[in-house]
Amino acid sequence: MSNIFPKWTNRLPLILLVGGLVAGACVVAGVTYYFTPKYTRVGYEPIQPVAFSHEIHSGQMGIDCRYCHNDVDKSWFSNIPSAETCMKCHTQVLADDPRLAPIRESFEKNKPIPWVQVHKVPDYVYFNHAVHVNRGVSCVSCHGKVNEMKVVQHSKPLSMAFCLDCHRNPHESVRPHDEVYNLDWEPPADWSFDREGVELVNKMNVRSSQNCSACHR
Amino acid sequence: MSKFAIMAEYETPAEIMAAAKKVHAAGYQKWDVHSPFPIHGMDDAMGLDNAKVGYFTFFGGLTGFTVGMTMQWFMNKFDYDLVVGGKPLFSGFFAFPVSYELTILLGAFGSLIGMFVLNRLPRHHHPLLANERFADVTDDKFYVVIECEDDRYEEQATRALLENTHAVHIEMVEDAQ
Amino acid sequence: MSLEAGQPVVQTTTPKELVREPLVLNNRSLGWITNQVVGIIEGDMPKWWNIAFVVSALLAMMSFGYIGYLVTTGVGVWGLNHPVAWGWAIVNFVFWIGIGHAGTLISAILFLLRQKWRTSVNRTAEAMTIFAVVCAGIFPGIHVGRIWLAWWLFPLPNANAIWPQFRSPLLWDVFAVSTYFTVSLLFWYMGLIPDLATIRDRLRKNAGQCKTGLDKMINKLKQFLYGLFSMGWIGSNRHWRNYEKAYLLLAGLSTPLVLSVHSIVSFDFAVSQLPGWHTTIFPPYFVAGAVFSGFGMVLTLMIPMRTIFNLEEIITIRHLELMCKVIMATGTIVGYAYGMEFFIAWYGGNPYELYAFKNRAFGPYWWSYWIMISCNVISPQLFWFKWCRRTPWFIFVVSIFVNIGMWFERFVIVVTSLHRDYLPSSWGYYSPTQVDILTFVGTFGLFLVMFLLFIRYLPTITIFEVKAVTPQADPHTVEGGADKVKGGGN
Amino acid sequence: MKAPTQKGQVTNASETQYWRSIGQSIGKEEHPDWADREFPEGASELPENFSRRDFLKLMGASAGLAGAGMLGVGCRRPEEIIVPFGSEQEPGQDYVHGVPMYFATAMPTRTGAIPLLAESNEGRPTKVSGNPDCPSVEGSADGFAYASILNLYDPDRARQYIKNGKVFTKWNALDELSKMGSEEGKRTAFLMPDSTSPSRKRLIKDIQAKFGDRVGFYVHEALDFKIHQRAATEAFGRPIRPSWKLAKASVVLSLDCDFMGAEEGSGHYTCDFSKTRKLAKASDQMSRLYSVEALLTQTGANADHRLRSNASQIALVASYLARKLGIEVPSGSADVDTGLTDTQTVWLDACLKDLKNHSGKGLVLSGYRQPEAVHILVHRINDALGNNGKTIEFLPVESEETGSLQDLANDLGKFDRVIDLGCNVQYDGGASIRGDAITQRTAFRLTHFKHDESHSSEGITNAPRAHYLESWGDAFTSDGTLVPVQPLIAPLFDAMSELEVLAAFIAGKEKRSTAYEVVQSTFNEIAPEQSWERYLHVGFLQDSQTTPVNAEDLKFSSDVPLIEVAPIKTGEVELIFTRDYSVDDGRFANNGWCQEVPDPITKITWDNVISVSRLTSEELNLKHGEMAELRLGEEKVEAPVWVQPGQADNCVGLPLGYGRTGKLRIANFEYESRPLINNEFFGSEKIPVGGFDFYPLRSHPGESIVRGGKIRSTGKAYPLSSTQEHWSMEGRPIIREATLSEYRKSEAKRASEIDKEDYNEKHFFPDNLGLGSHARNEGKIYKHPYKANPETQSDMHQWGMSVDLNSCMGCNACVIACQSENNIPIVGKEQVANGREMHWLRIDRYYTGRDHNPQAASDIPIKDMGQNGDDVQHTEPWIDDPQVVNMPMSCVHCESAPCESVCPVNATVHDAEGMNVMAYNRCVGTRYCSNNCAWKVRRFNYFDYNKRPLENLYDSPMTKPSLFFDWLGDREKSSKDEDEWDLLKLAKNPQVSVRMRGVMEKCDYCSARIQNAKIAKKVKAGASGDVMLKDADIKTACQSACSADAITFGNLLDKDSAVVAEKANTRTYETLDFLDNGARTTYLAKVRNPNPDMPDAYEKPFSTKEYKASEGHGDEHDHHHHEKEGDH
Repeated sequence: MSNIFPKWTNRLPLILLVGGLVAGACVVAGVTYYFTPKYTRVGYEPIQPVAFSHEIHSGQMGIDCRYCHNDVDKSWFSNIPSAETCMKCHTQVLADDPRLAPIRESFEKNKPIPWVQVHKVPDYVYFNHAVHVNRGVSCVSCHGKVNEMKVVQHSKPLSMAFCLDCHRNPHESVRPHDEVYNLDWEPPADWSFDREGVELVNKMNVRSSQNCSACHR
Repeated sequence: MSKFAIMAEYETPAEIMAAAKKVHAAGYQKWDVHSPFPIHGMDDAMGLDNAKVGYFTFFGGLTGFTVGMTMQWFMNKFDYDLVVGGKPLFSGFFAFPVSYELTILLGAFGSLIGMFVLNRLPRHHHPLLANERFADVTDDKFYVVIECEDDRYEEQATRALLENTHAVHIEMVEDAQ
Repeated sequence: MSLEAGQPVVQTTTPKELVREPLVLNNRSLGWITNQVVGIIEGDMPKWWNIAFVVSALLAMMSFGYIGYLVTTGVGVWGLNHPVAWGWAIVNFVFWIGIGHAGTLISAILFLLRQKWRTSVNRTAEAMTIFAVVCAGIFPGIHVGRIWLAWWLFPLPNANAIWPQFRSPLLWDVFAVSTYFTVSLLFWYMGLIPDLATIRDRLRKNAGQCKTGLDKMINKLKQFLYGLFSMGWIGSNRHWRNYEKAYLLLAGLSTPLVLSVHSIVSFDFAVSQLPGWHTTIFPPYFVAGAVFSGFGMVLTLMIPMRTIFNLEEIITIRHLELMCKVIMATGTIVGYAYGMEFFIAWYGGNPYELYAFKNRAFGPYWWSYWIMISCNVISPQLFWFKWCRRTPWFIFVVSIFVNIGMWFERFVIVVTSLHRDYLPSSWGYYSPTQVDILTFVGTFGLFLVMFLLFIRYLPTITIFEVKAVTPQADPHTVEGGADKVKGGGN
Repeated sequence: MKAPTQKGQVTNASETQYWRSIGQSIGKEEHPDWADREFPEGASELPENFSRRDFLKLMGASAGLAGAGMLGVGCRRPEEIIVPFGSEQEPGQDYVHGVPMYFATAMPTRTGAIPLLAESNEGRPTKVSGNPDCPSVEGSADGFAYASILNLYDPDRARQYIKNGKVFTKWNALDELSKMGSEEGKRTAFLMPDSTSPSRKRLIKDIQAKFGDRVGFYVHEALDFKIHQRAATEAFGRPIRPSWKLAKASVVLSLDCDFMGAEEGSGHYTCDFSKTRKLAKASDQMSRLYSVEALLTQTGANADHRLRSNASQIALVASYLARKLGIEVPSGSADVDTGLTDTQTVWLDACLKDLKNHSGKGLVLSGYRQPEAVHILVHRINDALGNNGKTIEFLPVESEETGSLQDLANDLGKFDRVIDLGCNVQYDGGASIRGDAITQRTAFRLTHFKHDESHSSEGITNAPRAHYLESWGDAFTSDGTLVPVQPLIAPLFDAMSELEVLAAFIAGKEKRSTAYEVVQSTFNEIAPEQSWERYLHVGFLQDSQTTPVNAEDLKFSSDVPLIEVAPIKTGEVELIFTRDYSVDDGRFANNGWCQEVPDPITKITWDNVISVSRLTSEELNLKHGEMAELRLGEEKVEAPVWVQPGQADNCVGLPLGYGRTGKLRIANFEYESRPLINNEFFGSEKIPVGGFDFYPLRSHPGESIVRGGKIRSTGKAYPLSSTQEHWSMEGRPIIREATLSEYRKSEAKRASEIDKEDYNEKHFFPDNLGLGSHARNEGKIYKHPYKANPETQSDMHQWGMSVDLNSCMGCNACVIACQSENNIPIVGKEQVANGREMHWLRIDRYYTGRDHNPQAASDIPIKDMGQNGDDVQHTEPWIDDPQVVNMPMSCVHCESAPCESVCPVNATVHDAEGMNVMAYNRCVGTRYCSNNCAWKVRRFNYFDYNKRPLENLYDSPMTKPSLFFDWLGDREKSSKDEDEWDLLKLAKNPQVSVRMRGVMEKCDYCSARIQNAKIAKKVKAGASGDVMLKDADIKTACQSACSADAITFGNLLDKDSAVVAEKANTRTYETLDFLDNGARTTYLAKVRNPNPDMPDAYEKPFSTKEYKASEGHGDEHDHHHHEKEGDH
């Protein structure tokens, strides 16, 4: 008759404890990372049918966001420009560039270009572009510095926590009304969220709500 | 193969109780009584003081209650203060049931863990578990085991001490590594 | 005591006590107890076990099949509608949770009250508790509309930055039921440790008798498993000391727990504003009802078990009789609560409330109310008669009635209150569908599967505790060897 | 670079008129045939499937369907292709994707039109509501108008041009019509539904002028609303039609005239009538309504005094009144003295006295079901009472040169072919004409339903009939205002309108004019001076109402007609055919919203029934809810019997429009009742849906009252789905009411009281069962968080609603408007039977009984009324002459909402503006909130109602594995038929989430509208701080749908808002206020205006008495109490 458990098994509790702690930490870290919008969207950078560079158009040439996304201040939806908009310039500039062939085709045949959507909130979220850009929230707050992107990239998580962060502290996100489309705007040196930010919020009567009804209906 | 302890077997609780008193009186420290069920009065006989499990239970329970209350305050009042049913954002009343349950839950874990920690269990490998005769400890036999590592242990004297009790059998337990 | 008259060795100078029936009959030895209990596990299971297992497993599978249908289709496959948004699922949940209460009561409260007779029944009762809570736990899980999101009820951090709502009794339920399950499991497991060690040691002793290689392997495997879970228990008195303390503390914790669990379950109703639910009497009434139904179920299980496994000498008639008395007492409390509800409904002067109670007794669901009354209030009163308390088959029949009655009690509370509430325009009628009924039937299968496995693999009786209450375990008695030691045990 | 300016931004003009016309955007020269070319270029030439797909692609484009799938947590998504519009500025000039546009249009009806505003999202109409600017109807519309949008997306619509099984295009069809027109020697008859379209009239005239007697025009309607015009024309000998001015009448007697329900234009009548029932204060004047009728109609349900009488007896009532007024009624014609009982004559005498006292301010009305003779008599009665020209005006009409269906049947031999413009003669033609003769001659027809395509006989060209929202047209409203019918969408299946048919016919070999051209040139003819753009823009022609004929110029031309009424023979019943409140004459039968909306009286959905009175059911041994066989001559119909409170004895009510045949996914399908799932233990049964066809019992269209029916029970049970099974209010003060005199007395006393609030709580209407005295807001151990921290609550908006029960007539328009606005699914008959209807807003209807029955003279102990089960209530005598009360009920938005505190996941919480919000995407579906709601207004998605076919709700991947693979492939996929799904998606409001199964939902005060209004205001405010909403900025769907203006919604913090004024009315009360949940929706108590001289006068409404009885003190005690109070 012998002992069925070898001697090392007496260290089992310690091994289990340490192992369990390590495994638990890994699972928590994994879930936190892989199951949140940060992982699923941030950094998303699909290849678009036309290699349009915001860096050139918006950054270098300084075209205003609204030249192409002209409904952004009127609708919940920030429109993707049609080929017609592109062709306003590209009949003269790079008129025969092979890279623009899909645009020309779209323009001629009146067929839309299948752009790949980068930013998308779930369909039960009613985000409204117009009310944000008209009330001092800049594009950069949610989209990042698009004017520095060669290829558009998902740069903010756009999760509910992300939205709430701003809705709870609007004074940290609002900026003067005429700087909304200036993606490079930096608060002046004497700008303080608690002073100028709050002042702006009060002046505009900003009611950024953290109630469900603000975004879900 | 080294010697682990000397083991004496008894048939009734009264006999082992008497033996335990003797061993205790002899001043041994690393020794123990093994029985299929707890014997009433044995702690006194062995000169053991009160068990310390209660501290574990208390700290478990305290943690549970604190975690419960803090969690609910944080979630319903501090982090996202949604107005619900016109009731206060935080109140000890509605937070009580959950805190109460957590008190019990962690208290229970405390007790069990306390028992294991204080008993240095689990210890699956034990020289006694390899001993054939000792298998009856969970059935109907009673044992006094005096470890060789005890300061007062001296093979002959210890064996003599045990032989002086109502032991029906005395043997040396080996540690088989 | 049943000491043989011809043994005058110990002089009894204590005043004459009423003679109590012994807890283990016929003055059996410690080894006999071990043999008897572990023998059930060591021997082959009889044929009926296999049949019962297959039948139960099929029932359980049917239940899971219906749950699959429910999840893939929608809660609409149940009979629920707009006034009655909770139906059988909640009834079954409360029913099963209630069943569980007897186990904890026996193991914890009776332990604190030093009721030694509990030792023969507590293991089974605790097992029943755990299995019943497993069955109960299924229902709140599957009754939600979007089961795949049920994890939102747990306070887990998430990207939506939103938390559970702690004012809801349903959340209290989540904590109460999971705590109840966990603590019951811990308690049960802790009680099992010395007994698992017993089995382990017997396997060790029997290892030599194994003839074939397969037998040896099985023996090894069993040794390993039982050994693993017995945590290296060696019956050390230094261990027993902490063990007993921890056991006492767990009993002390389980007692408020068991009282709180059904109180919190009753809050699901009492905290609402529905006439018939909004009642302050609910917590004590639910706890009493739970104990009542739990003892009913304990008896339902134990009466056949003691006969089949020849445990009549351990689970004696006296045990049954004591449990019958508990049933009678709690049944009377429940009956009082029924009466009190009516009185308060009338005395409170709220016509909505009064209507709800009148509707229970005389409305479209009158039959359920009267089934409840006959089973819960009238049938336990039979236990005033000694014959009724001491006749196992009769107790068995009454215990079945108690189970039925208590199920109907929950049905009456849930359905009759909901189907006619404040605005008569939304009044309706609820009837279950086959999915409702067969899912519930299937949970009995699940319960039995677990119970049969328990009988098969674990000691159904707490061996060490039963031993401890025998005279042989007492160093001050003759059986304990007091006569062999000079000066008795002192 | 700055923002571009070349494109027209939001112009200032849009601030005052926020909807704009399509016509505005049409360059006059460039788009002459806009309607044909607008949607996708050249679509008309394509086979139907292709054009539809193309169209859907365009629609589904970038936005997709809001919330069609709520998959919850953020998982990795597939790459999605989004598609911008191919070119800018389409379809409207100021089109901004994502911003809804509004267009003024109108829904043509038989005798008028309902001017509407239609909302268009991404190019698809999603919602209509009454055009508030049009003076003729003041924004009122009926439930049919709100439901009509769903007819556009009817999955069973005809989709093809088909002849002899061959599919061809619209151009082929038009060519064929032109060929018919140019074919020499052939004679053509046109059969068409009624219409007021001047364009159609003009085309008909042109055709008649061109083709002479080679053409004939016949108008067919199953229900004869033209009778009002015919009778007036007959009575006065000139082409005129009556126009009732209910707003001016203070005493109204309705003789079987259901002007609040079944009469056409009821929306407007309700609007007018409700004006006379508003009580801002006790001293305000209030009209009194008498009703004599056989069936319990909505009008009768709202009457202050109601007399039951057989429908054919109404003629006797009219002659009795006429005689009393000194009008010579041909002697021997009506047996006035023996035909009416004493009770009836006493009632009529008192009523007549009241009418006489209000000469010039009274109004006697006769309903469309009554024969012409009764109408003529009523004109004389009104004349004798001095009402003509005051409360009733007569408008000249153009005489018509069209025949009836009967005429066509007679003339059929004269014609070579028939062109059917959308009549369904085979269904509703009546027994004598129903034959196939007309169908055999038919060469071309417009059909609404697809199934007609397949079972069409040889040689008929079938063309899909265009919906009014996809075709050009015009119409006159009831007061003669010209309104345009403007399409919002190109015809979905290239459907064709009747104007196009006529235009093609007349064109012959010449160039066809489009419907647009026809309508425009009609307009130019009628109003050459006016601007066509403005006409389309505002949706009506300003000041185009018909001038009424001067009353003094009216002379009776005909004699008083002979009226003959024999008593009903024992054992026989009188048949009364009636327009159904839900499906009209059947034109809305395949409309899910209409089928599922509960009948305002019976609360039955998806079926019609034979209604009988309690006594008749006892006498003839008919069982409530069991099938009976109804025979009339040769014809017989089987249908379930319904014992209807308040119905006259010896008659049966037969609502028309059900029992459709053919493959219709809504109007005619079966579902299987599975073992146990539908409460059947064994076996399964096919349960039919869609009711019973009573048309075969009619001999000819327009027939309404027939005698000699025989009815017997067949003993078969029939499952009916009713949304309200319990009739009585159980003496609970849920709907509180008083008589006008009670109200005035109480107000007078209140004025002299010091503690007014306390007095009001306790002394006016039934307080809440004595529970009102419970200390409210006192002794609480905690404060409401918004009271404790007022700064967390919005100091700008606090929403609230007030519902005036005195105005609500229970018409259901709000229910359908709500359904349309909020994407509420229909659940089908089976689910309604299980009590799972989804309407966020329902109308509760209770019957309250008097303690004695004046007609039966039997006493009923009050305490026994309605206290018994739902299965015996129809046998209790108190239901014979009940009072009816209606209450619109939806979420009342409690301050301390019981639903919120029981939700474990924070899915329903309060927002800072006082609303009880429901975040569907957070809901896990515990349903506890519903249990804890005292009003039971929460609705749970027991199944995936949006995505699953109604008859297959119980299918699971376990019973049908293909569903699993479908789900794997596309989680958004619906198991509905693809053609149905495509269309249903288009009807959804993109502003509101579509809820999935397992989710609770409820009224959210049109949260989407509020948010959009706030956003619009904020966008406009820009950098300024002017963001507070005013009444004009926000209206809920139900509020804008209510013709009676019973629903007021607004900001409680805005002192000028209407809701603040309404809530200040002393009639305001909260339902179940003793629960102290603090409802945001309050009600204004109902006030009845009985005439104390009437034999059935009552001091208090019956419900008050029931309430007192249930409280335990009888009526007498109460009397005593009152007298004593009076002595003080």
